[in-house]
Amino acid sequence: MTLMNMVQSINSALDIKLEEDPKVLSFGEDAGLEGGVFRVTENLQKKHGEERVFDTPLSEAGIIGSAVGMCMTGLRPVAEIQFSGFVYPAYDHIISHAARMHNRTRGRYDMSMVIRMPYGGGIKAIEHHSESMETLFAHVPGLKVVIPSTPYDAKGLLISSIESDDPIIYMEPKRLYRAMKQEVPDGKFQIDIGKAKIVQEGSDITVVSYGAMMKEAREAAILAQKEGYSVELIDLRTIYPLDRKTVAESIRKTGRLLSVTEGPSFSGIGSELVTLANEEAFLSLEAPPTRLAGFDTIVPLPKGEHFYFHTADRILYEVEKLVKY
Amino acid sequence: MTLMNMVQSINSALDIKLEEDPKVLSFGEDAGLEGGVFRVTENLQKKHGEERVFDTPLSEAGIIGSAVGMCMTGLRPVAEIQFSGFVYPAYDHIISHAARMHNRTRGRYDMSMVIRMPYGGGIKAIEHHSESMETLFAHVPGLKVVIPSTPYDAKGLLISSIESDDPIIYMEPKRLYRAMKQEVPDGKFQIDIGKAKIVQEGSDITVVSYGAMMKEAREAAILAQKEGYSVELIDLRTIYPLDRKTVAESIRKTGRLLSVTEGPSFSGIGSELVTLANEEAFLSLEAPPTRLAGFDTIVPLPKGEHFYFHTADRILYEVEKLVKY
Amino acid sequence: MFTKYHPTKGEMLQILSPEGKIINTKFQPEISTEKVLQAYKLMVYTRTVDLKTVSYQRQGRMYTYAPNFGQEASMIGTGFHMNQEDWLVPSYREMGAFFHRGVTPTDIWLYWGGHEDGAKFPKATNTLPISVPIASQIIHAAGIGYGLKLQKQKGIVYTYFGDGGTSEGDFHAGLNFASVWKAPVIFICQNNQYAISLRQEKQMASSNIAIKSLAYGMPGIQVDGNDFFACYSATQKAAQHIEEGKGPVLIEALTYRRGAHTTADDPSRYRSKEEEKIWEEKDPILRLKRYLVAQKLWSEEDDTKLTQQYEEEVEAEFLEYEKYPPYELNDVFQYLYNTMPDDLVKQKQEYEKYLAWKESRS
Amino acid sequence: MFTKYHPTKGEMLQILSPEGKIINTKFQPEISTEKVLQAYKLMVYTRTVDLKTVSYQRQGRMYTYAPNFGQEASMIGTGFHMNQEDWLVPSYREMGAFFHRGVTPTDIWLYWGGHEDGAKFPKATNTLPISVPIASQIIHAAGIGYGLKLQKQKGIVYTYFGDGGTSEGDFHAGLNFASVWKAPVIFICQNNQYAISLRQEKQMASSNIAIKSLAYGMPGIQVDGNDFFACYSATQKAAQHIEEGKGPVLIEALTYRRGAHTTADDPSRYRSKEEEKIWEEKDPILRLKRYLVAQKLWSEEDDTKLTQQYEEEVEAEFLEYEKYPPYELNDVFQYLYNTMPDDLVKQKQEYEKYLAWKESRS
Ligand SMILES: Cc1ncc(C[n+]2csc(CCOP(=O)(O)OP(=O)(O)O)c2C)c(N)n1
Ligand SMILES: Cc1ncc(C[n+]2csc(CCOP(=O)(O)OP(=O)(O)O)c2C)c(N)n1
Ligand SMILES: [Mg+2]
Ligand SMILES: [Mg+2]
Repeated sequence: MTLMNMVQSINSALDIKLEEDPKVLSFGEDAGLEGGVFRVTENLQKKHGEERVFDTPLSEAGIIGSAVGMCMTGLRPVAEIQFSGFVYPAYDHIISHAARMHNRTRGRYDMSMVIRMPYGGGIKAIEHHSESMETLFAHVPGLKVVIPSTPYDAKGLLISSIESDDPIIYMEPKRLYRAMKQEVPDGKFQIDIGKAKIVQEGSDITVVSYGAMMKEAREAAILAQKEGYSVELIDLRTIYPLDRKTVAESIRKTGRLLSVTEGPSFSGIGSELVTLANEEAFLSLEAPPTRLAGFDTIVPLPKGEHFYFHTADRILYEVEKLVKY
Repeated sequence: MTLMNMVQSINSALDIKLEEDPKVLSFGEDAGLEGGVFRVTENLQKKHGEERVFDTPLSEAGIIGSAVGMCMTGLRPVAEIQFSGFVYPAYDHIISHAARMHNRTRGRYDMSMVIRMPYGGGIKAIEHHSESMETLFAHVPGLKVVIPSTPYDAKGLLISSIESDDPIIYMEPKRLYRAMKQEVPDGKFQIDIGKAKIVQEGSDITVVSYGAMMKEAREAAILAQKEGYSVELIDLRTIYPLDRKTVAESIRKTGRLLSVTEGPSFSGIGSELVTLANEEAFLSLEAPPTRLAGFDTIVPLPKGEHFYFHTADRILYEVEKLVKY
Repeated sequence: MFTKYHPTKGEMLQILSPEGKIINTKFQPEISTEKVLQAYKLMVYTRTVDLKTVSYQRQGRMYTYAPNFGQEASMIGTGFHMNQEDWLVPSYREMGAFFHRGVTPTDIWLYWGGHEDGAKFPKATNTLPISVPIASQIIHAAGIGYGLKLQKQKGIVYTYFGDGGTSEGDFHAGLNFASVWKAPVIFICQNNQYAISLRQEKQMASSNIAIKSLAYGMPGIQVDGNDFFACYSATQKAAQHIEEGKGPVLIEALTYRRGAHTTADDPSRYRSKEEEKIWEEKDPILRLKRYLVAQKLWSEEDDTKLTQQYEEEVEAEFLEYEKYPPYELNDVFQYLYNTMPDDLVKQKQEYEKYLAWKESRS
Repeated sequence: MFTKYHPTKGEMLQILSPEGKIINTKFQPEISTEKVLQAYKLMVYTRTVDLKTVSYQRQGRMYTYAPNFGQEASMIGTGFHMNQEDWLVPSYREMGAFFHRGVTPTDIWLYWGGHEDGAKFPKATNTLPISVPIASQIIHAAGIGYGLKLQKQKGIVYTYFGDGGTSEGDFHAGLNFASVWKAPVIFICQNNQYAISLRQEKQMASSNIAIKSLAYGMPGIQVDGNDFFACYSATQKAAQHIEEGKGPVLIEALTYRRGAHTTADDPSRYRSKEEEKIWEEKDPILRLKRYLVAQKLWSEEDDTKLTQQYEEEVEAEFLEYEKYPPYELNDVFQYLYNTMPDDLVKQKQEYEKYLAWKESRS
């Protein structure tokens, strides 16, 4: 066990898999020599060589398109997109090929790739560096979408992702990269993809979140407790496939759902969670299952970003409304 | 008034706007000389000249990226993407620029463009020609998404779209291009963007749909009537911004919602509609607001596509379940 | 060869004249007579399948299909050079190259007949399925090339695309990545001069396509795409270049699609009968046949026999294909992921419930 | 000029040597002494603002900022040729070109200081905001060019991008569209030899960037990007070429980013002090100053005075900038659409309700 922040735990997961499996590669823009603009891949090139850990030319389509080809030769590429806001030039390769090749070839080719990308806001960055657009992947058949919220989970989930034969979109809440440290095993361990985690049990309301918003949600749960509301807090960890069972059981128990997500509201993951509540727990609902999502606006530049990102007290406000409904 | 199919009514809308406003352009792959692979732009080049109605080189990024530039010079480009399945190379320009330039420049540049694309299945086409991925646009702040279901609406909505100063994603249900004819005014008329249409009043259940699924929904409403269920049928026509008011009022009246959409289920427009029901009509709900959406799979090739697309009897089945709930 | 036919000079490599004469002995490829005959037969076979498939489509026994009539030398002249360990990364108009790898007409028909099983290729290895999003396969080729190089596996990647495909950003990224990586990839542009209705001059302002290689510091060459020998020869040289570790090569094979873009297309909207006539004279099969006949390696009689034999074989195979088992609900779901997620299990079950309900009412 | 310095020859246009001597009279641009002095002053002004902004960032008075120290000739030598009716379509490292158009340091600071108002440019016309997604602006430039041409408006589009930007598909599509359209666009690559940490050799395999023009049938030229005259001269020729209706041109200005990629970057991770030293010697401002001083058009004394004057001006303007009105909730919502949709009205109201609740509790 070592005290690690998320940058370190992701680095450790990559290091372990690069060490253990010669088929694993790690690459992206500035992800080799420099170790990535967030230093997530620091030292990996030195340790595992320039052929397996490398910088690519500046083309996201090139990065993901070539990862598709690499998978066909049996490799397990872990491709880094520098910021999730720059993934769109590669979007065609993700949606038209990575997500489809296995189905298209009736299982002949596994798209055994992980696409890592820092996402989300709160670091006072310029435009395109603060978005939380996981819905654009979760809505696409053929992908799996994983988002950790702690250093521990980040490592276990990334190892599982690299071992997955299906393509994984692995989104890293950049705001949490260095926000906290945690005891994380030095060696290999896994966390199942598709399994949510009940972070705190409670009886009045189910709060479901993931990624950077989990930090706020945890704080909100504490604030809520002080107000006398018992929150059951669930960290999805995997967005698709969604762990419907865990979430539904909780809602059936509490009768209330608040989802807390960062990205745009319209047709976001929050609306999927509300739908889940209706499909699986309609008769238990004591208040409208509710989403707290981002505005359907562009994320404001740093001077305005505090308006955009949910805070613990905003979550508390919503919890209170629902419990008092 | 002339009896027109949807291809003709869209052509007529383009013709009228090209005639009326020298700032309007129409272009795309094979959209000039050939008149488009579906002949939607037939004769427009002959009539309005090669400079305003033209073929572009084969690059969707080029098409939409240059449309962004054209808007800045005051033009009103109507860009055709040959099939919605090929829009992804342009996705970055849509999401990062078309949707954002107005906000980015604090209103200095209007993105007065329409991006037309045939979408959806049911024409026995090869891969990438059958998808219904409107969620990927509706979820993106800064865009408006319009989908007609009749020749009449197609014309009125397209004229409004071309006159809109905001960027419009205008998706054409290719399956309906020639599926029916309707009396359509020869001259100019408009249908407001953002307004749904109550196609049929009813009291037992609200069915909300749009695009190609409207045809099935209409048939289902007739089948339902025979079974004694009174369906209130709403055609959204605009996906974003959603006409929440019309939908909510209807649900409050009927107590039941079934949304019928073609594309993938997860976080789709159906889930947004279910959320709407919860947000706006929770206390009136007599059954779980429900979505009937596409499978979260790749649209099968023609031999299997009948499994994927909803039929009137599938809708009836869902209606019956909800009314009997 | 790459210096002599440097694309800035605007000269095209031609070895066999339209009359079937060798006009350029210097660059004749190393290929045995036997292999030339084999290739010729494959060209004839490919044309037979192509024309028959178009007619099946007209008879309503096949969905929309993209013919390749006229491009036989371009795809087979280049593709015939592939060895077992090589990779084929096609677009959708390389049927002859597919056959060379062991793909069968049944596979082809399954695909255009609307069944995913048409991408299984049970008899072919290292062969990618048809790629529909224009030019996207070019980057896959670069990635496969990297994979082979890294893992020290033998093999060259042959990737195909059209003249229209060169306009996509993916063309650019694919050639750039491969050139930086010195990946073992031959980029083959079947320049049939049209992208559906768009002529090459409106697609690009460069004098030819081969010249685009300069942007990637790789050799490029324009060859007569209706000349089997020119195609084969340039491919051979490209493969040598790669084997010497010098990285990828771009080949532009100038040809003509004699048929429609797809069976849904009407070429008379965008090109003239006269133009089609000119290219009929330059037909690649005719040309190679003239050569073989002149060399006494082949006769008109052999040709008639061969064509008839192929027609019968193909006909018989098509009847067999038409008995292919029906598509099942499970086929929609089972291959999306390695293990079916609960959501999909449930969606399938819901559908089955609906089917049962429907059944119960009828 | 485009023939003499054809990029296949690998020769770079240089007019002013690092010592400040004219070494190539043949291609000296037509520009008045007065204008050269103006340009020089703009270079010094740009550097002043740049260095000060870096220091404000260090003081915590500014968020992450992308300096342009060292690239003054490259951006001003080309951008100074812009007339009122021309268009600037920048990337993010063209501050000098921005200033030439009337953009103010306050605009720049607003942007890097995290406020959308930094893209309003109240004093500049035909000037696009900073474009963050690499190379995407290149296609916008092609579209603007088409718009100007179609509407018979005067004006040339000047678009900028980096060496890294040439790898994106958008570079390819932008140059291709512009060349097919013969659109009035000058494509200017500020080749500072690095894309963040990646050296040019790993970015591409072509011998230079100018040669990529051949893929689009347009002239391309590599110029010494630290030589104001070479930059200006090539731009002038490019503009002439366009005015003659011959379509777009690609200029590669070879330069060096002397500072960090952004204030968040540490160049010592990927380049040596020795290399930095070499480029210090080639500094564009130093070079032009040597020339001006040798020509008796300028003196060290003038220089000291000018720098001091600019420093004071900039300092004063920054203090003013810091009083900019605070960001309001409405700023998040009001500009997304021309008319705010109900959904946004509601989201804003919900937020206000929450604020009121929060207020009520404190
Ligand atoms: C990304 C993308 N855009 C558009 C299409 C529609 N489309 C299919 S074929 C074609 C033309 C291709 O021309 P070319 O590359 O020259 O190949 P050819 O068909 O001539 O062999 C187009 C535009 C597509 N398949 N993919
Ligand atoms: C599409 C996209 N991908 C990645 C990035 C992140 N990024 C910002 S600057 C940069 C390097 C750009 O290098 P170059 O084009 O040479 O311009 P320079 O910064 O040297 O001026 C990268 C990768 C981005 N902004 N956009
Ligand atoms: Mg073609
Ligand atoms: Mg650079």
